[in-house]
Amino acid sequence: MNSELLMSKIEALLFVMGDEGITAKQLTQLLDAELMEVEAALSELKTNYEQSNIRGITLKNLAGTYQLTTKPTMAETIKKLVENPTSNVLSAASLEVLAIIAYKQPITRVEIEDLRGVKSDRPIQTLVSRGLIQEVGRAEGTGRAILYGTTKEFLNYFGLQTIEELPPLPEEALKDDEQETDLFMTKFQEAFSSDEN
Amino acid sequence: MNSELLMSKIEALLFVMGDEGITAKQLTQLLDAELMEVEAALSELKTNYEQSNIRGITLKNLAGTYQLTTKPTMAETIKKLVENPTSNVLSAASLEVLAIIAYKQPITRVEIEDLRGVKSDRPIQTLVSRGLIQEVGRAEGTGRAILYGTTKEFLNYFGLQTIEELPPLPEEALKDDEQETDLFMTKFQEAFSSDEN
Amino acid sequence: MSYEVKLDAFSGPLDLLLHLIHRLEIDIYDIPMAELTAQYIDHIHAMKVLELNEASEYLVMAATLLAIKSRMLLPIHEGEMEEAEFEVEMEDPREELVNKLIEYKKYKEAAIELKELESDRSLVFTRPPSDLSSMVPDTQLALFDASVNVFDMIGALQKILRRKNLRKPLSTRVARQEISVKDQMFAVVDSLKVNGGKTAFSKLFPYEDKTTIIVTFLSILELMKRQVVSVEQQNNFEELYVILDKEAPEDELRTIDE
Repeated sequence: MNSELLMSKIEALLFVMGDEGITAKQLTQLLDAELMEVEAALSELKTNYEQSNIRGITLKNLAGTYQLTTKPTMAETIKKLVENPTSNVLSAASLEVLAIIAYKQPITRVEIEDLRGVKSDRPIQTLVSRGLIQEVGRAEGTGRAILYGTTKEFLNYFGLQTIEELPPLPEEALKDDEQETDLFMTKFQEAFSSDEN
Repeated sequence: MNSELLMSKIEALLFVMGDEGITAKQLTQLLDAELMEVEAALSELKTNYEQSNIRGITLKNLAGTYQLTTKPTMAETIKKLVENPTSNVLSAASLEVLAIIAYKQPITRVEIEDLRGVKSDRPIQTLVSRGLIQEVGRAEGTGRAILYGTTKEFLNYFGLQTIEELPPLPEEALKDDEQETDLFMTKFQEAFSSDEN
Repeated sequence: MSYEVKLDAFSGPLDLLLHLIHRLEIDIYDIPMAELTAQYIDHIHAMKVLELNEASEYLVMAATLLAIKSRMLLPIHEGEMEEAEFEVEMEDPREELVNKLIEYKKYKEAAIELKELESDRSLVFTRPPSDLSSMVPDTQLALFDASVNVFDMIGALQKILRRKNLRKPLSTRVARQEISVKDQMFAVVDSLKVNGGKTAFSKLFPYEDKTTIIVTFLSILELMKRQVVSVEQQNNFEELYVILDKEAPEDELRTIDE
């Protein structure tokens, strides 16, 4: 693969992976390229970001994981985004958390974060303090994590009589993807216990 | 602000906002710049992404907001990350209902069913749960039937900036059709009158 | 004529009629009712698994077609009609159906265009917004726009689902590509050799992720089947031991197709 094409593919992959990032090894598998090629392309990309004045983003290597981030010089600009009440980036996070809780309640923080793929403790806190969600119990097992559910204020806020009035979701949505693996693990364990008897 | 700096700041903001997107107007507020400057910078950024072979990302206007997205040519590479990329496409029935709603909104379920000649409650439910349509009001008269319209997610899902960007309905063809029908009716009447004579 | 017709191939009776009109190369403005009706009825006979509520709609259309057909067959006797009746008879019995078909066809074609847009859009991916919540005071976090409604929540969920689709596979799928059962058979044999040909079953699973554990398990089963290893247990509930029975099984393993 020519190096420009490789760089563009790497940029696209880094971009969609968001804050998770991706390792050079994973890139070699996805791109069917040699590690050396990939590393050369990564380094060239980084130089390109750093040297171009029109780029606001750059490439960061954290513990072997590469990710795109904004340049440190952009910090002031991004701070404005946070301070500006018209930008919806913040309420968007809360709305996502609220939507997950509304449809999957009762649900723990860890499960919410698993679905969203990002830390969610702060949006949860704010939603609790706004009275839209509340603790509705504790999960079984070690840790006894807090289970969250929606409140009467939530219904009030969205003009609903009952939670059943929420428009239904498609059945496959938000289903646990790990079911299949779990099923296998269960069988795996069963097979062993019967072996032992 | 010099235009390179403006472009880099816009790139950083677009990057941070991700699939939430940002409007040109929000950019002017955050960057304390004129709308014309911002629009020029956006257009220059887009040209830069499109013309550079090492870029895997580009700029797109989706549902009225600007977003960074990967280039369509990167699709094959990125789909390697996705388990089953085509599993979520809409069924023919859902697309039909959606087309009717998109062009005739606001519209009631009964009107949709009348047009299609078949019950449509299930596709409507799917479309609501996919976030593509929503209740936009109630029809007057007894029953006060729900009126449906398309959402922002609809625009996003089909890659449109605004609803006006939808391809026009085949009205032209229709006019020809009507003429032909008229012609047909004339001949039909002629046949009858000659019968009469 | 007998051929398989799937119900979900058509999205309703109008769709089926359009299909027949197209296939029979019929002029939509001059439909031969007898032919179309016969074909339509043939088709709904062939559609074996009609769901009850949709079946009724297909049957209503069949009745409509038969009614139109019979009205067209009615002989018109000269002078038998009053003027007023004549006005009514002037209408082509097919007109309403034709208008419906034409109107429906418009949206069916629009749906095809949407399908294309859908497929173009599916080539383009984006990323989740960065998490900036650590930069702001709590009070600002849940500052919803007054117009936020339940449908906005569904929109938010759709975004999560899109991202989740991109997020989940890297850990499972890439990992799956990373090791094959065959590779893992070598790894098991190697670790048995290092441990003098015999090791505790649980020691063969120093892995964190499920996929590797599963692949390792499958590779041990495969090795047992090939009589490269055997498994023994002294007493109930005691540790299982895996024993290497062949000294140099590598050549044999190398011939395995993956």
